[in-house]
Amino acid sequence: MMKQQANGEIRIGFYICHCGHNIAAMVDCPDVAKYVEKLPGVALSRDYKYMCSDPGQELIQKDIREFKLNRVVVASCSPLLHEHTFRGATEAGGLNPFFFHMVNIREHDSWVHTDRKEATEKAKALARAAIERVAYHQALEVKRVPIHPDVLVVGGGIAGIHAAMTLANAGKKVFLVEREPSIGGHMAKFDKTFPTLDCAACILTPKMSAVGAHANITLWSYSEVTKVDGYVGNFTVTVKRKPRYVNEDLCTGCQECIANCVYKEPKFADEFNEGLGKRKPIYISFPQATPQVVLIDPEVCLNFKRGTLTDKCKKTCVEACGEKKAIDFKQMEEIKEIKVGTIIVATGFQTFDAKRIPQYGYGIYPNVYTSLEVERLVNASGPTGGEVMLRDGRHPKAIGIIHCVGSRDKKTNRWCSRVCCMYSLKLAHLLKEHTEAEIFNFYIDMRTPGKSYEEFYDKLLEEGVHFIRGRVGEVTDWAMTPEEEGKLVLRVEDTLAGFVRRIPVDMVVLATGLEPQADAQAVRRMFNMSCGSEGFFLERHPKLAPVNTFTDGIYLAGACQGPRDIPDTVAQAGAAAAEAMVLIDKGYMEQEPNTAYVLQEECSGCKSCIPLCPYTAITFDEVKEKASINEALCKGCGTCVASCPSGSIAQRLFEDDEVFSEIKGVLAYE
Amino acid sequence: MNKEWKPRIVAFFCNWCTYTAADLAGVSRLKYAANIRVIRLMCSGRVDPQFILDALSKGADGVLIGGCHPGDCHYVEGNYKLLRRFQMLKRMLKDLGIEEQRVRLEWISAAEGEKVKRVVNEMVGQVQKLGPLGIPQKFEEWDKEMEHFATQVAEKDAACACACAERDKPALATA
Amino acid sequence: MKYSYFPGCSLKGLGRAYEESLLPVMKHLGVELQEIEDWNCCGATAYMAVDEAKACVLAARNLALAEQQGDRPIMAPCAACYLVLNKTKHYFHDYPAMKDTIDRALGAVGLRYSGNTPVRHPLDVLINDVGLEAIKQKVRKSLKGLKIATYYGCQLVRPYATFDNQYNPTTMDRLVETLGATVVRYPLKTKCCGGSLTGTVPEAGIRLVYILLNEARKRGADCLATACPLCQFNLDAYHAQVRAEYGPVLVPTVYFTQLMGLAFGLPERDLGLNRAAIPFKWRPTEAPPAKVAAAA
Amino acid sequence: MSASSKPKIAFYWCASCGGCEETVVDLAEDILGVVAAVDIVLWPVAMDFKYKSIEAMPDKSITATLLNGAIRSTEQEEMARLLRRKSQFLIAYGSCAVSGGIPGLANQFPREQILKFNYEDAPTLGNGRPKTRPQLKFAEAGREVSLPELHNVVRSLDQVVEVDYYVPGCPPTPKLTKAAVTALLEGKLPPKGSVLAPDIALCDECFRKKTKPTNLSITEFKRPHQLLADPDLCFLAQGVVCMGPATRSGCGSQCTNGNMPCTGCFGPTSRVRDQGLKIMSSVCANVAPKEEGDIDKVLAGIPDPIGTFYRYGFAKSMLRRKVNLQANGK
Repeated sequence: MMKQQANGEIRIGFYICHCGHNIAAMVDCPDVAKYVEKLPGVALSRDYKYMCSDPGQELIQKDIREFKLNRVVVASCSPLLHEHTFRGATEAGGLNPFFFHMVNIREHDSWVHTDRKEATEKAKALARAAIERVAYHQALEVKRVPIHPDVLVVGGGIAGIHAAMTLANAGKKVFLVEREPSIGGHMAKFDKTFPTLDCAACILTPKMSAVGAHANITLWSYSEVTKVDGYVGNFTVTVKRKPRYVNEDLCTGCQECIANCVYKEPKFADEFNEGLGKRKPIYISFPQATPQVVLIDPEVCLNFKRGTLTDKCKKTCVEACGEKKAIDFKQMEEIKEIKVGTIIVATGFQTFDAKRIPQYGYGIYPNVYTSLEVERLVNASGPTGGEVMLRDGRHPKAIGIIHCVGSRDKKTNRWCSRVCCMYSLKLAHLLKEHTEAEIFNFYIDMRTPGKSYEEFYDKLLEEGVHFIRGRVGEVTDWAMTPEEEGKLVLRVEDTLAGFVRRIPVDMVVLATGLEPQADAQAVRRMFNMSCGSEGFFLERHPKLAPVNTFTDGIYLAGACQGPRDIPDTVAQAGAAAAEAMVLIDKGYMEQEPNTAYVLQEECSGCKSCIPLCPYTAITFDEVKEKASINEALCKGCGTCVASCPSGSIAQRLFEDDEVFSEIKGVLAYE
Repeated sequence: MNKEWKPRIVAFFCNWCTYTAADLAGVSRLKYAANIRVIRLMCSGRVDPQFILDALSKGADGVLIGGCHPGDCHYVEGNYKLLRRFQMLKRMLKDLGIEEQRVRLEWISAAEGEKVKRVVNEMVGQVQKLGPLGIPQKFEEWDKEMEHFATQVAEKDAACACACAERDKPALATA
Repeated sequence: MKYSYFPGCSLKGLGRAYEESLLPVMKHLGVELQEIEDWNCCGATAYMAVDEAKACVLAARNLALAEQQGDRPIMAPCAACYLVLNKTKHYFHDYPAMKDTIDRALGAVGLRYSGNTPVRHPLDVLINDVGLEAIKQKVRKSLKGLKIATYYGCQLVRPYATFDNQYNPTTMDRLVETLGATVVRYPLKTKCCGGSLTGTVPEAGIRLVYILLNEARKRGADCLATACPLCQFNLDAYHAQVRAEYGPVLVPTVYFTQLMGLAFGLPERDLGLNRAAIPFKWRPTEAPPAKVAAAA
Repeated sequence: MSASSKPKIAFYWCASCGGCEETVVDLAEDILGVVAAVDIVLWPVAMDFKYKSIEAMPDKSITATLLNGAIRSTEQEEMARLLRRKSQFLIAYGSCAVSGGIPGLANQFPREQILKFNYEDAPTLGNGRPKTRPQLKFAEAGREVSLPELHNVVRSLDQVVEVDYYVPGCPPTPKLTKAAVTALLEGKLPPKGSVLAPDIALCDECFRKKTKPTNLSITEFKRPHQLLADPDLCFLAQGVVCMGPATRSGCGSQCTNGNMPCTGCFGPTSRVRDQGLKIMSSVCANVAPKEEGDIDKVLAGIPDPIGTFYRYGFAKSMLRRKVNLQANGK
């Protein structure tokens, strides 16, 4: 009570927004306004079509002056959307912005209810709560957090590469951390890119080497972020650099060591080629790898025994390296700690594991391939030098491409992976080009939205590629006719022809969908982000904040936020870089003044609150023998406030009086 | 209890997960019972047990608390602090004669708009079954036993025409 | 390990060989089976199609009896019983209306079904409760050299894939491999055996039987192993018709339990092998490889 | 007693143990000062007065009444109302009058159950002798005597009549009492409705404060009889629930000095609406485990939360009483 009186005469202006029909259709806005008008402290009460529009905001400012308002309440959409807008208007009207309070009657009312009477009642109750509450509001100062100018980009795929380059070219210092030995991500594995069919390597590798060479970029490949502390503007990040057993600074990438390895022939499944090719224990992932540094796989290198050093090998690689002395079998994992102000998460996606759909026979029939394998197979620098040779050595005469493998499927992943239709068309084109085989596409719907995508589809139709509309039931080697003998038979209901067909082919390509990285949840926790129900990282707002996360200073780029193709990824990466620069160039970030503070006279120094603070913002002042809160560290969760046994800690914007008055308010309405 | 009675549920949602989930429910146009009144707090750790009982004593028939899933708290551990209080509060509510289903804690992530809908509808259903809690009315009933003297005194005062009637009225509300 | 045993009509009739081999094998593995007293028709086949509710009530009675006679999971070896009992359990949980019907019907005869008792298939029990290791221990005569096409039929994994993959079940494969046999890759594992079409629309039913047998033969299987009485019957009883239509394909069809019996070295006469129309002549070698190794 | 110009003071007791009366006596020689300074017009525990003579007094003619004990019977209610009318200042004296005190715990049970136990079931009742309850009315030879009736709800004084000041404590200390009386006599009173005790929690004056760790994380609760308490270490650090952090100071931390935890008799600070909930919130937030099951295990160490957190304040807590109890004694 005291506080409220201290605030002098309360003159509240109340505004309820129709939001066109969004609210007005379900809530009787004039009626609510009429109800609020009679509430204590309300000086004026209006309903208006679009409060967030300029005239709406000017209305608030005008009223503040004319009617001597000292509090403003707007009932419209979610505060997460427009609170800042109306605080701005309140401030422009000459009041402290925190004399404003917002009521959510759209997301929380008109959009989710079906009974106009009930929805209107609810709006009145929520409005009443705000009216009761706002009387207790205090004038507050916004807190400014300085922003450290350096940026961390996590993930060296096309998204991370583009974000890093954009920032670096703008003169920002960037740390680019990539888990694999080389940057490039999935794009580096592609042969050509749709719809233009320009080769992925040709457009990507220059960017990659540019990253490697850029003075403003510190590239840490074969490294992983293990810990993230701090908050916007001031993150402390721990990075684990895995041992390559090759000194990055000394290795020139001459690859003499590889040539001279005791293994004369490559023997081990080669990750970059999806296991279709072989590599040696000492290797470089692919010719244009960046950085151009070899590495040793201790699991198979003779000088190690399953990862542990034995020094049993002749070490011909070391001889070959000679004076450079780049090879270092004793190399240890390295832990780096860096300070950055903003972070761009571009950790990408993983492709759906085709084994999860056994009826398509991946892993059972050697001639069933995933799309990514085919990318390598048709790639001139791939394991077969671009010759499409099946695992059994034959050349395919007929090829079936199954769309939506692990997409649009309740049993696996429900979402559309967005790129499969287009890359299936691309692969169809390339395979036809390489093999002149009959090509069958099996699709549910063709989805080709995007600049000159549909045209590409038409082109394929003209090329004589077959399109069968129907979800393939199974891939089997069960032959019913002599023609089917020795072939893979796709059984499918042709939903256009309206009957079940058996189509024998030599090669099956599974257009596997995109899904969140296996460790997405762990990464999400580390960066304190949210995930959507399907497991991709959640943007702050699907339309208005697509690259922001719920944690200030952390942004999303690329397919880690949802399936998307290269053009969209690059665009989004640029947007994320721009968002980061907004903070860096501004130099500071304004933060909600919702921090907690100790009532110095009243605190008894019982210390109950101190262990509750996850940010160690509360310390015990040994001289005063009272708790004290470092508001720079306080994030404003209010846990200590709820726990202070003598009610001697308070939280700005969420004072006890304010919450209790809200409770009173929502229950007051009959 | 009048037939018109509808449960009133006061909800305390954390800003980062559950409040956002409720926004998502809105954006997705999911439909749920209108009996719920959401109060936004920054973190479920801010939920003071006083808020819960104050709501009940002011006429709420149920209280719903929503926070981030364990391990996902925007403030690291606020939700655990709440959970610990809540476990004890549940026992106290039992001793205080309040049915368990009236006060509910749910972890609802920013992506779980569906869950907001489910939980709210479930809870409204349960509380509807339980009927009104009506604590303010109980306070009045309990204090009826003092009317006898109250009126006697009032008469006396009327007689002695002393302006004490006002102050002698029994103080109903708990401070 | 104790289970309520629901044999169903088949195992007492056409599929007797299944029961005859199942019981000694389970006994041998220390699995106790308590036949449900006063059990009735599971509600399968035609009944399900005629009146779903009544079929479910029939099944529910068996479930209720089982619960009443002891808190044990139910073992239903016949694929049809297994499916209907499971289906009823699901319906009971998923459809309140069905639950009411069942409650009322059972209530009338003073029975109650909790909806909790699990319904298990022997394959499920063998793999997940007994365990392949324990089974391996019991092998006296390895089935080394025997090539088997494992055939699951339609009902074991559809629509409820409770213990195996719906599209590519492998429990029986792993089981017979444990017995020493070789599994031929058989893509028709879950294709239709003809079901009752063999009786009603022979030209369709027999063709399906032929496809299954012929594919097994082409893939060099010495026999088909099955876990369903109807499958076994169709694949065993119609060879004459198949021969007439498509020429001979003499592949015998046995129950996986019979193979286990042989591998465990149980007396043959207890395994109902004599009941098949197409006799299964293959026999494991007397001396178990383990012993040989020991001698050497 | 001749009518004098001295201010008139009344002491009265309702549902209380008599401890508060003791404190008045504990003023020791100071009491003489008080007696000299005032006319005691009512003090049943010490002298004989008649209800009628109080009733006969003009309204507001008593300067101040220090009333202790909760209001639990018709008689107490009647007296409270009478004294309210006759006094300029009505002071709730002691935990029972301030917040219901120990008697307030009766609000967990229906009146019927309480009466039945006390007059019929209690093991301490005389063996053999008929277990009878007192009748409220008894008439003989045309004369009728009646007994006060027990209320269903135990109330703090201010739940019955308006109260001017509060002197908390079970019992209040002589120091506080003297301070209150002096302030009264010298007319140096704080704003109406104030609690005449420091508005800061007990830890402030507790000598164990310095031994309280800043990283408290409770893994086990013990009740005072379950351990040999360390005479210097903060009780919460020993896993003993101490209400100190949620309780007003002013008692001189007598309990913690005497190696017993604070049980909260001085009530909450002005910033807290419900003392029990606040200490619960604080203590529970500080337990170690994170999983429901483990949390419950630790919290099981507090077998009677109501009796622990609401020992003196139940009648004044947010719910006042077990809410499913009827108004009619059942």
